[in-house]
Amino acid sequence: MALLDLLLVVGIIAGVYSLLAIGMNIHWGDTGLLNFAHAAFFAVGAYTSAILTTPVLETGLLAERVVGFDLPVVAGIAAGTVLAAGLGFVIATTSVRLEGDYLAMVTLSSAELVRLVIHNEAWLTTGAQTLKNIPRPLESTVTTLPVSYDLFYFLLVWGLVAVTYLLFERMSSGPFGRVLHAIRENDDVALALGKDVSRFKLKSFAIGAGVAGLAGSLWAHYVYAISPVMFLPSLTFLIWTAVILGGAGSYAGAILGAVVIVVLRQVTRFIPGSVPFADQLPYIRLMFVGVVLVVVLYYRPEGLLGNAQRLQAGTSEGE
Amino acid sequence: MVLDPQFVWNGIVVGSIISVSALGLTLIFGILNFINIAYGDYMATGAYIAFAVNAQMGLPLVVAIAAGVGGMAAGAVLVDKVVFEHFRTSSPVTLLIVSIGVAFFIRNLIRAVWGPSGNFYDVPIEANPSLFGVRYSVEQVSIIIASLLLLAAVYVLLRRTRIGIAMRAASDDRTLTRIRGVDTERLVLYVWIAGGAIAGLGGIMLGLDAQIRPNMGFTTLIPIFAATILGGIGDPKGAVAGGFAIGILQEVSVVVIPSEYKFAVALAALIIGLLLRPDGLFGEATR
Amino acid sequence: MVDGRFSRRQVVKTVGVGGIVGLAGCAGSGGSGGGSGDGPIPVGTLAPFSQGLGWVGPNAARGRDVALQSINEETIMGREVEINEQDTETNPQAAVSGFTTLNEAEVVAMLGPSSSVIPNLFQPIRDAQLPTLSVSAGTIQMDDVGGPEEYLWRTVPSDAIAGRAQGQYALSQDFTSMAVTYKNDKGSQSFSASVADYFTGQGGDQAADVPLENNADSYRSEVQEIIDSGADVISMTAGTEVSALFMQNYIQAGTDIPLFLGNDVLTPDFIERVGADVLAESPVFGQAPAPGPAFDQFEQRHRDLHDEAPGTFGAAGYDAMNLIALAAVRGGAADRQTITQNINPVARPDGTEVSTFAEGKSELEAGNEINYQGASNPQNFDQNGDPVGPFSVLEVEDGSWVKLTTFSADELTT
Amino acid sequence: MTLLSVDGLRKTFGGIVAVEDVSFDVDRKEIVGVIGPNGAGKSTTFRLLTGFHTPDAGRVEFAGEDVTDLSPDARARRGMIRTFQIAQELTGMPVMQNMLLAAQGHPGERALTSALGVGGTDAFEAEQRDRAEELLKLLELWELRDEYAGNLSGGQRKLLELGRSLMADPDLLLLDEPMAGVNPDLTDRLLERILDLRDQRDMTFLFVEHDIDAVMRISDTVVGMHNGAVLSMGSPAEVQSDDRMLEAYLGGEI
Repeated sequence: MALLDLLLVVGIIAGVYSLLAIGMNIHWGDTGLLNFAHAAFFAVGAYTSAILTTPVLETGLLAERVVGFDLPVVAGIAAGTVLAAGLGFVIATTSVRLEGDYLAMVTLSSAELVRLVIHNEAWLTTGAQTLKNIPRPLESTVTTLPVSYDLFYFLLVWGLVAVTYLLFERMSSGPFGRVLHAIRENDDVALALGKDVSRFKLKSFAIGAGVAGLAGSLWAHYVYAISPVMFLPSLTFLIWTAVILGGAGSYAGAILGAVVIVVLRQVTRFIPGSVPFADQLPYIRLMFVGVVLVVVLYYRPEGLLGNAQRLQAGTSEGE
Repeated sequence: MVLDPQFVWNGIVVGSIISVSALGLTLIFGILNFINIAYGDYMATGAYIAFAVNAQMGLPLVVAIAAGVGGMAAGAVLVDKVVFEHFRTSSPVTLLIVSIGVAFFIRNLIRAVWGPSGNFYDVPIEANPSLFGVRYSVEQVSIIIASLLLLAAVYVLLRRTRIGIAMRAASDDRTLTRIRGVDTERLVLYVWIAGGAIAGLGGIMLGLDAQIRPNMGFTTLIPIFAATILGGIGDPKGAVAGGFAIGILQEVSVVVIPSEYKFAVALAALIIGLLLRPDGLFGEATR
Repeated sequence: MVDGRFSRRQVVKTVGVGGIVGLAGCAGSGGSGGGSGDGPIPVGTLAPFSQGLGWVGPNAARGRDVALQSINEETIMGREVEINEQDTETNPQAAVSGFTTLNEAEVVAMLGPSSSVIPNLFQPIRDAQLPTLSVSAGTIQMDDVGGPEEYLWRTVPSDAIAGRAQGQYALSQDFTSMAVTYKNDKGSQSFSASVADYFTGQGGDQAADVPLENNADSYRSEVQEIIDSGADVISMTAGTEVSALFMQNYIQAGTDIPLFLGNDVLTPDFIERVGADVLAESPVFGQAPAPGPAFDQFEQRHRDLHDEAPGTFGAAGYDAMNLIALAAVRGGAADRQTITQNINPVARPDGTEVSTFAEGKSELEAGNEINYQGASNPQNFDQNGDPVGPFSVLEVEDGSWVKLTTFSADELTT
Repeated sequence: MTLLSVDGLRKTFGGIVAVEDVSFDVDRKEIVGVIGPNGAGKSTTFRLLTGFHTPDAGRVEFAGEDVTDLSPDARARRGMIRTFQIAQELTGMPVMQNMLLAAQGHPGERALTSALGVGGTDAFEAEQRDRAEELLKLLELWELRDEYAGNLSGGQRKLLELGRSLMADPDLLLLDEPMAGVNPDLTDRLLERILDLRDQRDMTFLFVEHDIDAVMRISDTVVGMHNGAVLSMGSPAEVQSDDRMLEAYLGGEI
């Protein structure tokens, strides 16, 4: 039983990461946009949903949050998704015309600004203190059923992953995705063929950010409590690794990459404390992430499930 | 509210550190044409090598600084040989992502070797002397002098030496230099040596003025990028001016905005700078 | 540091060897823990071993291992304790998977996590009915949570009590205007808010409220801001890293405004970092739970085992481990329910006072009740599982923290 | 009837005048060739016409509408489609996808309709596939429809780019050195194709070209440029016999 519980928890985390990776894949894999603000979209989804679905808490000296709405969880999740998409839209509006690596710097900075605001505007977010008592959806109903809550949530998260996957896969292989791919390949061609490139980039950014927001909401409603330390830039980089590992441009790859990353993290938890360098394990694990990123980019730039032919096309002859 | 001159002095010190660091970053960018996210971790590595020599082995600080600067110059070349060299033909964006992997590796290697918490150099902590109501420390004065000397040296290097002139030419147009017969691979080597050494020095300065932490470089990266971009990326002169501007703005900002938003100054400067003046303060950027 | 870690590992390793035999016995038993069988008793440690609070876990674990050494010599009903250590990375996501991993490993009790992640675990701990003793969470968010019904205790006192000690001492020195500055994180905010609340509640003035951003390169501007505020005393709360940098900037600023430090830095490590001489010369004070009756012998054994003095939360880790083991002995079974029901009985008054596992075990086996007197604290839990004990105000003298005065538990709770 | 009207275009880069007072008109169904030696301002003019540069002064009118400040994509949507000097096929997309991308007014290019496949997306897509099939067969690229465009030969890319432009069903096709790097055999076929298109589809052409022979063979009007200004304009014969043009070429080439 307990092992099943563990698998479910790991599965839920993997599902949430998969959603993040799906969002990142429409940015990078489909549109070629460097987004380093993913942690911020995740945070906005989580905080929006948490603030909307909790009442104002009177807890004395700390947590002087004066905003809270006690709305149903569904409303919170919907709002979290929409607001994250909105933030994606705003960030993109300012910077979508910038060249790739500049966009990276602006998005990274924007994400840090968002985190700074969450950290310091305690009236809204409880600040550095943990925003707690976040309700779990349908908890009272599920407890009357013969399934554990984790199983219910696992199915909920992976159901949403499946729906999102199907929608994004269709979007990517349809005419909309075709324009995104054209932008990824060459902005000027898309422009010359009458595509409003900025608009498509904005949409791509907002849609991907929205999915990250959905992931944030789902996570917040599972873990009871959230705090700003959950949304550091390293989360963004981890999702990047997942997308590159799985294969940029492939949604199945994005999901696989996220699952691999989460499972690897979990597996290393079983390493007993007696092995050499066990104290350094958390750091060795992250060093390993760095190595994976570089090695994949060198030996298998298309990732596990990406399209190698696409990457190679045109490279042999050059311009 | 009256502006305490102490804030301005603090800003000049921070500005010196940012300027030096931004200079190294911009040199690397000029030649290799990608944003090296691992640069902050180069800084930290330089600082830690010096820490090992100074505080752990007990050698004088001067020796430690030389070791940190030299060690990081060698380190930058090593990283290039092991990693970046294999991506020479990749797009700037791929290189940026590669550098994230490098950054992850270096930062956590530092944590594994020296532990996650902060350290100080073996420098006595004492009350600073004051002049006209402004307190200054010997380290701070040394930092400012060292940064000015370095900036002057780099200026001379770029203007007067053959290799420097080649660097500038390459930074303006890499293919052109290749056509004219400059050995770009050798140029790349020199740039990593110079960039690594400057990163190491920047890290040591930061460690001297503040604290040596594994993520010290990464957290300073945004002000450094802000300075580089404000100054026009790839433009050494602009990077220095941008560095002082960001440093002073950041420290003085506590007079008007809550100090918890001090970091936002660099973030905002970066965003606004990119949007309004993508070509930098002096408008002679390469792109 | 490196030496100390190594020896800790050795202890765990020796235990681990004995553990292999028992693994089969643990598997297959119900959800309430591997209490049956003759194999080692699995006990979890869920603490930050990396990232922001990465120093907390190792400190507490070293203290725990001091207790573990004698527990495994004496044994709990013939069984040893085997530790399963999980890193929270100071991050709720890692904490949740770490907790689930421990639950899956069927640990019978857990030395608990820090303030930053504990709200994520209130409910999971209740659901798993896994007795948890936090060894570092001082947050006042936990003041009204805990006790056997919630399977939750802590072996460090609430910040509310510590804040009172600092506030009372400041008032007793006739300070009227206090600047409050703190690392801008959960734990430090909690402590700082308690100090300020008590100080202003007793008629003092709050001159400034200056958060210290983590990862800053200097706090000079913040120090200057505080000096400019005209406060006659500063209350500064942060972990070792931020405190050390703040102290450096404070000393460099050459100010003579007295400075109170938070709980977390009253360690030899901090003195070593900042320098014994400067700390002795500067008007710097701190307060800490007056060491429990067992502190001296704990400290000596800690030095013997690890070649270093205990760090912050070391004694709390020691106490938590002893309490878990004693509860199992008193209840006669090493399972979650038994331990939960027996923590309060072995910790609270009425009973022979004991301060080591060996003493406690022999008293219990003789059929006597015990009252464990800890190293960090007497560990007399209130109804919310919080320890109540005296607090001392200290200053640095000859390279170590020396007691100036002590406030009794009564003075601090009424 | 004038389709494109260019009036007094001027563009400077960092104080250097690239184009000065360029004016000419293009009538419907006309084929206009712009020639001139290196640095004559052909490419800048081309970029000003297609919206990839904005002029410092002057005016561009298309079908009676002022398009001077419109973005490239907005001009394209009005029926001005351009090609690139070096064929910009989208290497990582199959030939067919390159073609379909050019379809104008695709209802499926909205995110939601694309994801859900509603709003007539599928019908429109099928229709466009038929058109693309017809064009690809005409250009002898049909067999390669599923090949990544990056794997095509240079000539095939050129044809693909032309085909892609035709998918957009332009009123005015702006060709940037369409003959560059093309073998004589293919040049002939391209020229034929252009004449056919003009006659059968009522299309108008403006092209910038180095290959003077090609220009002279099919253009109705030739615009000769030198040093950023229009030096000579008229029928191919007139421009060819203009001494100033000869001088410009000789001066430029030596």
